[in-house]
Amino acid sequence: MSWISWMLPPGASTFAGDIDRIYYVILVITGIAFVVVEVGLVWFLIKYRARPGRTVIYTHGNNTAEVIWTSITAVTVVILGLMSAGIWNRIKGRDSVPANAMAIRVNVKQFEWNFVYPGPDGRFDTPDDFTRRNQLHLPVNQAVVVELMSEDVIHSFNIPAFRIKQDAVPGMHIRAWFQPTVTGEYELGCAELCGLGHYRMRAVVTVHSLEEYQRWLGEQSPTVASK
Amino acid sequence: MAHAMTHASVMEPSPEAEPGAGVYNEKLGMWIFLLSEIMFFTALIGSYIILRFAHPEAWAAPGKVLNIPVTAVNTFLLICSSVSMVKAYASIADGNQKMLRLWLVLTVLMGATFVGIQAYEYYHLIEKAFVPSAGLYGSTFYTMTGFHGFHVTMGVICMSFVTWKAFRGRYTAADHRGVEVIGLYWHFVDLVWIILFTIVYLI
Amino acid sequence: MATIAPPVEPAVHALVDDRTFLRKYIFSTDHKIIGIQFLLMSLIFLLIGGILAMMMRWQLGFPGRPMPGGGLLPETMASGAVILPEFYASLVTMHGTFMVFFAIMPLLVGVFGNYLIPLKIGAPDMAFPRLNMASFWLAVPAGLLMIAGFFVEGGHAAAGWTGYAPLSANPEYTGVSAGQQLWCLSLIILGLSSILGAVNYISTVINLRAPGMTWFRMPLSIWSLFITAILVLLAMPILSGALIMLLFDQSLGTHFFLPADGGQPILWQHLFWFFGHPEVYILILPAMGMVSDIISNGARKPIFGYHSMVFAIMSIGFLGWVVWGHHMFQSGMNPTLGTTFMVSTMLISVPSAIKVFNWLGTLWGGSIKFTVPMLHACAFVAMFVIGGLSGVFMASPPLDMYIHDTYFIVAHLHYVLFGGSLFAIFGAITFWYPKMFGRMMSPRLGKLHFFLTFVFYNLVFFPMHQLGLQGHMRRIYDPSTYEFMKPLAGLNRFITISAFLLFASQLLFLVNFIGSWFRGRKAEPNPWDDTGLEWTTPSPPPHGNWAVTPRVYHPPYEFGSGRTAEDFLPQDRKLDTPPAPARAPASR
Amino acid sequence: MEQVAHRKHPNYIGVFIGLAVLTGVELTVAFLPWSKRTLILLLIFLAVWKAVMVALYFMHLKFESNRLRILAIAPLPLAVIMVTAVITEYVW
Repeated sequence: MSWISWMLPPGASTFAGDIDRIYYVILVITGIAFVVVEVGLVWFLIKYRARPGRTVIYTHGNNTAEVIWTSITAVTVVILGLMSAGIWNRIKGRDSVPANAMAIRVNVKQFEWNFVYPGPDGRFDTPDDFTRRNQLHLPVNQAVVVELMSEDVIHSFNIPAFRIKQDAVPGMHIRAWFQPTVTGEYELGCAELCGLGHYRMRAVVTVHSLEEYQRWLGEQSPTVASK
Repeated sequence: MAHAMTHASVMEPSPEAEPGAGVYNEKLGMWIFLLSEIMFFTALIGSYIILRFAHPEAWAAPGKVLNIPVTAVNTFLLICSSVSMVKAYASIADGNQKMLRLWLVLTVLMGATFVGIQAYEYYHLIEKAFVPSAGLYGSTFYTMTGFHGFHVTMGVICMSFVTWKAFRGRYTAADHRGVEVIGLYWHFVDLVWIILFTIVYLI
Repeated sequence: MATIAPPVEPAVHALVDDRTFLRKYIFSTDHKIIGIQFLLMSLIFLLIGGILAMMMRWQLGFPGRPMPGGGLLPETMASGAVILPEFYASLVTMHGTFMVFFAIMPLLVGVFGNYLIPLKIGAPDMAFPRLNMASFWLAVPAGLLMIAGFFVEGGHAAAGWTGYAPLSANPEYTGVSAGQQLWCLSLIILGLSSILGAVNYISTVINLRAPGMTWFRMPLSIWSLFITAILVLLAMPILSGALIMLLFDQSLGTHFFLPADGGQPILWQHLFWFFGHPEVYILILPAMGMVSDIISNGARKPIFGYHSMVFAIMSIGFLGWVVWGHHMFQSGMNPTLGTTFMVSTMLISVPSAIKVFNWLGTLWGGSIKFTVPMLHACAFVAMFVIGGLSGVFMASPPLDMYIHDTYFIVAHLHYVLFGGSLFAIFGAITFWYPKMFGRMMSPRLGKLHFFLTFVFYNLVFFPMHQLGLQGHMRRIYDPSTYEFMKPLAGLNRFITISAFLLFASQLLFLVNFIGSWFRGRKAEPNPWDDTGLEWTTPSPPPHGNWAVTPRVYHPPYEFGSGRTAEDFLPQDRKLDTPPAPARAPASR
Repeated sequence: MEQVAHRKHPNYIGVFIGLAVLTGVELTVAFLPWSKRTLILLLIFLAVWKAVMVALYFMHLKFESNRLRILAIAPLPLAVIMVTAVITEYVW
């Protein structure tokens, strides 16, 4: 049963390294805590089960023990917190979007993703903009910033292979960036319940090599953003 | 409430129990309920503050839409009702039944008038097309003042009950828990209005 | 038992009970009857929530296949016995709503808050018995309104139990209008009911403790119910306020959460989770407290680190208010705020860890009797550890970005709410059943129910971690839509079959609960040899509990001190010998 | 505590006059041609002043035990936390 696994599926963006690393660190730490506590629990349950003639150790507690386990826990979570904070700021911090990131507008509505490319002039709201529905094409190794705008309810831009997830909130203009590292086809899904069609709000993400992406770009004709 | 009967004094906590808050149950209960009310108005007033920070342009300057003179009269009325309430409490603490009844009736009347004036205010605002669906301004205005008005109405109803009991001579200098407890609620509602008047009408 | 001189004999005669049937059992003001009323009501809702979960599991395990019995559902819910997507959204919503608001919360707070608080602190009843009755009789119409939602046009609320706006605020987006409004209305009424209950619990604990029952002589169950009541008192009105605004958005055309006219969808999330996170602790703190009582009793020794347990409950109660943003890391919230919430979230794992270690410390060196309540309590500790540790994963915002809204979250919350709260509830019901009904529940059926539940429960929810790690999203009607979820179909089917078996195992509890009521063995006065005050009155206790107010001389968990002939020292028994000097003083 | 207050009540009419005067001041201040920020701060200060007077005298908090006073203001920090945290969404 290969799916009973604590491994994450292969990642395909620059975030995967950091996020997978913190995942495995937490997995090991919580795994140790899990084993210690559960083994201790079972061991105590067996060792101290009621038997004739057993007298209990009458105690109301031990302050040293309290201090030890409180501080071990506190120190561990502080370390985890510090590790997470750094990664968090690189990924979603206020000024985290790289300056050279390629912008794509994502207009979301029930139940489709519309990806607006700026076209050859590199600017939005010009006649050469073109829109692709439920198909996102990206060049490999290029930082991309998606500008999420929802027309109706909250949706969530979620590409598991890229480890990216960001809600698109109506009335807000949210930017989220990532950088694919492996060419191929990936799936993008909506992660926030958005109505009865939530489950089929799927798009395909194709990551091209740079040449291929240029070729694909050349084939696209400008269209008026489909409404 | 059998336990209450055994108390040496009903206005003091029971000597049969561990020392608690140092006040009798009904008063403690009302205070605890008021804490809950604080959080309820936090949800409404807090949302108002947050929305106003997000979209300051959605609010008109004071006096442009809302009728401040009428509400100022209403505010004054509510303060008067608060003082008459506290005078009712002071009267019965001294054992003065007559003054208790007088002050309570005055309080009920002023509370009812407050609600009436608010209804009049709503009526004229709706005539001017200022309705709950009129943007954030209308939404927050009607929700906050409406729920305050609802609290005043509830207060008037409960106070009428207390007044009825007062006329039947149920309160004495030794036991006037009902008067004190409804008073706490009434002053709290007044206190909320003081805040609302400022942030809704004057800012 | 010979050494005790309980003042119960005069009590039975002194407390004349001439109430009519209606006043005694239906519109009763007696906290014990109200507790049992809450128990019956919430068990019914637990069953309803379970049935909804089974339908959901069928669709996930066998997507698109006709559900057995699905032909009974109307065309608006299932077409040809196949569940429709819109009905699936209602199932998701209502399973969560029923379980959180109408099953677990009343089971913990309504039932045990009512039943245990006066009995364990030595009070004749609640501070406000009539308010208590009002609290129950508000909860009933709230539940009926919630059920009524299934039968209105457009179907029931379908925006998730969190009711995220604008999905919930504008009927256009879900096609649900009346159902969503009933949902709001029902929860507002339930909120009022909970607040009235909380006012009662808090006043009772503060003002009605029997002489000698100082703050630090209160059992941990009472401490946790007290702190929980404070959380209910302050959190429910926030939800009520938010729901009122949501209801107005739907029905009066206001714009609090609708972005069209400047409303803020994210404000709903802030308000909801500002209520919602304390709510999470409302759903676990009483369980922790009652488990502490049961574990100390089952291990026959005092609870380890009583004072640090109390401070842990208090700090959870406070920190619970400042962590709500961790539900919103990916919501577009200010990222700096996200970092702040990460810090507080990490911190709140410290008191939880303290509690777990103290339970282990209590078991250490004990003489453990594996009664049914004790089995459930130990399972609670084992499962809560898993739920707590899996929480560390999503406390890390970057990692949360990957597992947010996946089945990892579903696994986590069920490990806390089912593996945690529900095991504690089963244990607590078995433990206090003799007090409530004067009869014992069958230990044999109880053990069978426990083992089956424990096994199938883990088979259902543990693999959900794996689903989540592979990226399986929550609230997905048909997982086969996505290529990357297709390999998970087998696992989904496995979970579904386990879930059916888990559900079937609960029938044993139902049989045991109802059967023991009529045919159970008559319980002796103190069947678990416990120290609590509740065991010093007859079972079930008379109206008024005690004729003579009990007097408390000892801390709550005096097991195995060797100062009495038995291995326990009831809190109200006066001893001539002074306590051993080594003992920690129990002062306030 | 009530028994002590039995003989001598606080000067309720004095408090009432204070509240009425402060309301008058508020109504004047609201229309002064000062900057919006000053006005808001001033008005909120006046409102809080009035609210505290009501709580202290009419609700007798001034004459209650410290335990009850702490109880009465316990939820205010939570309210402040909620509002300030959410406001940072809009004001960084």
